[in-house]
This record gives sequence, C-alpha cells and structure tokens, in this order.
Amino acid sequence: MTAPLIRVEAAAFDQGAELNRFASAAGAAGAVVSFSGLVRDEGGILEALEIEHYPAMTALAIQAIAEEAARRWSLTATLVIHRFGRLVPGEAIMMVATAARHRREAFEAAEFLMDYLKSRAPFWKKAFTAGGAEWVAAKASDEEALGRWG
Amino acid sequence: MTAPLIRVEAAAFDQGAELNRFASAAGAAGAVVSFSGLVRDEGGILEALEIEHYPAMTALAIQAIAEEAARRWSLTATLVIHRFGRLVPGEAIMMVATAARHRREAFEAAEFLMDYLKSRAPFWKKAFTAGGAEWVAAKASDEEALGRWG
Amino acid sequence: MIEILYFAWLREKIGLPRERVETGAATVADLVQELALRDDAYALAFADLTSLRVALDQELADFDAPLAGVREVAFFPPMTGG
Amino acid sequence: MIEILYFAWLREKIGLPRERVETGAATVADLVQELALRDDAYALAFADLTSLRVALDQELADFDAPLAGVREVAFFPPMTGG
Repeated sequence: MTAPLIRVEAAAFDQGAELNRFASAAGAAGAVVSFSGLVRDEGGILEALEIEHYPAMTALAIQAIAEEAARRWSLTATLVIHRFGRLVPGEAIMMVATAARHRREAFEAAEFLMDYLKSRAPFWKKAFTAGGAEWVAAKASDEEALGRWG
Repeated sequence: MTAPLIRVEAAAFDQGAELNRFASAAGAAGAVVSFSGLVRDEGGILEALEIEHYPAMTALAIQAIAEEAARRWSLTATLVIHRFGRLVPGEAIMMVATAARHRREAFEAAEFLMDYLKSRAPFWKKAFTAGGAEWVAAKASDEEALGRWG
Repeated sequence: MIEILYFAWLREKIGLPRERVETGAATVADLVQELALRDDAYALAFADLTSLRVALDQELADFDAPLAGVREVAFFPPMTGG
Repeated sequence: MIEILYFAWLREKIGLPRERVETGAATVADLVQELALRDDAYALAFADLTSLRVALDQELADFDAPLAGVREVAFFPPMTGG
C-alpha cells in the first residue's frame, strides 16, 4: 500500500474534496470507507469545542496506529486528518478513510483506526457552553472498544 | 431520523459533494460513515462494467433494506445512491452514507446496508474485457456475510 | 395472465426480457416446470434452480410460493449489487 | 534534567504546560511521588493515578516504567481524540 497520509492541523478541511482525492488515488481498490467526526451542538448548548494536543507526539502516535492497521488488513491507501484548536458545532473534527479490494477490510480498518484514535492519540477536548467550560471525559465504552482488536 | 434518501440513476455522481451535503444535513449526528464502491480495472483488463437492474423493484428493495437498518440502529440520516448502465474503471458504482450519534452505530448500519445491497438488491453486473463479456458471479462470501445480521 | 421478466444471463439465454403467459400453475415451481417444457432454451435456462432467484410482484420469494393473485414474476441469477 | 509536560486539566491544575526538573527518580511513579510532595496543586493533580496517563519520549508507558535515558515525560488525562 501507499504510505498512510496523516495530517494534524488547525485549519478546517473539506471532507468531500478529501474523499474525492483519496478515492481517485486509491488505485486498484474497489472499496472506500470514510468516517468523519463532527462537532455536535448538544441540543444547542455547545458554543465551541477546543482541542488540545501534544504536537511532538500526535503524528507519531497516529502513524503507529495506521501502520498497525496496514499490518492487519490489505489496504491500498489510508488517510487520517485530525484538527486541533477551536471548532464550532457542525464542523468536522477529523476524518479517516481506507481503501481496499474488499469492503470488509476497508470497514474493519476504518473502525480500528477510529477506536485507537479515540483513546490512544494525544488529543483532549474542552467543551464551551454558556454555563462555562469543561474537559470532555473519556468514555469507558471507548476504552472497551479496543478489546475487540485483541 | 429523516427518511432515507435513495437514488437509482444512470448518471455519474460526485461522491465528495454527496458526502458534504449529507454531513451538513446530518444534524445532531457526531458520526458520519460513507462507503463507495468503485469499478476496479482488474489489472488493466477491464474495459467497462454494465449494470442491469429491475426498475420496478430496485428502489423498493433498497427502501426496505434502509428501513430495516433504521429499525436496528439509531440513525439520524441514511443515503443510498446506486448507478446502472455502462461504467468505466475508477468510476463510483454506488455509495451509502449513515449518520448517528455514535460511531459504532454508523459503522454497523453502513456495513449492514452494503451486505444487503450486495445480495438482495436487484442489480447484475456484466464485465467487458478485450476477451469478451461475462456476467459477474455472486460470491459465496457475500451470501455468508448476511449471516452476521441474524 | 402473468407477466414474466428475465434478467442478466437468464434474459440472454431465453432471448427476451419479458413475456405474458396464460398459466394455471399453482406455484412458482409449477410455472418453471411449464416453461422448461417449452423448448431447449427454456429447459437450459431453468436447469439449475439453485442458481436462480425469483421475485413475485417485486418481492423476493421462494420457488414453492403460490402464484394466486400474482401479476408479475421475475426470474434472475443471484444479485450482484454494491 | 528531564522535561515534564502537562496537558488538559492537568496543565490547568498545575498551572504550567511544561517545566524542567532535576531528579534522581528511578521510575515514573517515583517522579510522581516527588512532584506530589511539592505543594497542594501538585498533590491534587496527581492524587488519582488511574485518571492519568503518561508518555515517555512521546510513547505511551506505564507508571512503573524506568526513567533511565528518558528526556521528556508527559502527563495527561485519558485521551479523547476522534
């Protein structure tokens, strides 16, 4: 497969344009899966989400996760984009895309990437509402999701 | 959830533009999954793929599959686009997208939709190569994939 | 009168996409037997029912399903969507 | 000299994003103990290790990992990426 494309950036990105670029470069793949995580408005109370990260570690950690995915599944291409900084409801926080010959591989690899990005990539979210600001707590279900991958 | 968006059409579509439109309408969802199936060039030998369908049945069958997905998972939106007619390598044959609050639901529903579209929606593919034309045989693995959903 | 539709290689083997037939067949299997007796093309096309699927009025059905009240029967190979 | 980094609420509780410390601590746990003794802010921040994670030179590690040769230690809450 081609080397995983990994971008950690503050700027907004156009998920549709990214998907088109990714799919057109995916070559022999018949199956392309994408996941995008959006900022929810939480019933209108959320004003913004601020994402902090550990710059020296972030890309390395994502690279290691993507390489593990490439060992487990036959992927022809992998993309991970993750933003940091201040985001507002509706904006895309991050996106992964996988391409493979078979849909099951593309789906599983994308889920694997998401499960590890959730709990093993050094990002932290702070939610800002009219009532104040609060760090988003990690969910037990996210930690448990990793159990699926042995 | 909003009613599933289902389109069965001959014209090419822009999967990136569809993903952007879908995500911006997905509302309270935090998780958007898309799958696109592309025409593989099969090592350069494939000239075109011709997709036949059963017009009176196709949209009904897809509708039933999408409704079953909506019963099984909490989706805020569902999209299925499937082309028919003549396609060349690299073109998108079809696309599904799902939106949900939680990524696991969006992923599972998209896989469910794909597994059923593969074997239960009335499409047939004919592959054209320099050597002639051949109907694509259904794969046992696609039929077996349905077993996962009980 | 029942409208019968054929798709994919079944359509090619039989040589037509659809036809209307007058039949007293009680089930899909009975109808298949009737059609298979017509000539070699039909006999060949319907030789192996495990490689065929059927829809009654646009809904997938089994070969032992009754035909009473059915207006459109479609025969085709296993589907290859997606 | 070791560079110590703090992130998210840990950074806020301690009041700084990073600092350099001279330490003879053999393991991460020893270093935590040293830091917790400094003052109430540190003591509070490190009160519950199950709510903290540590990375040594940008790789996730356990609290009993040795510090020999390590140049950068980062402490932070469980990650919430994606």
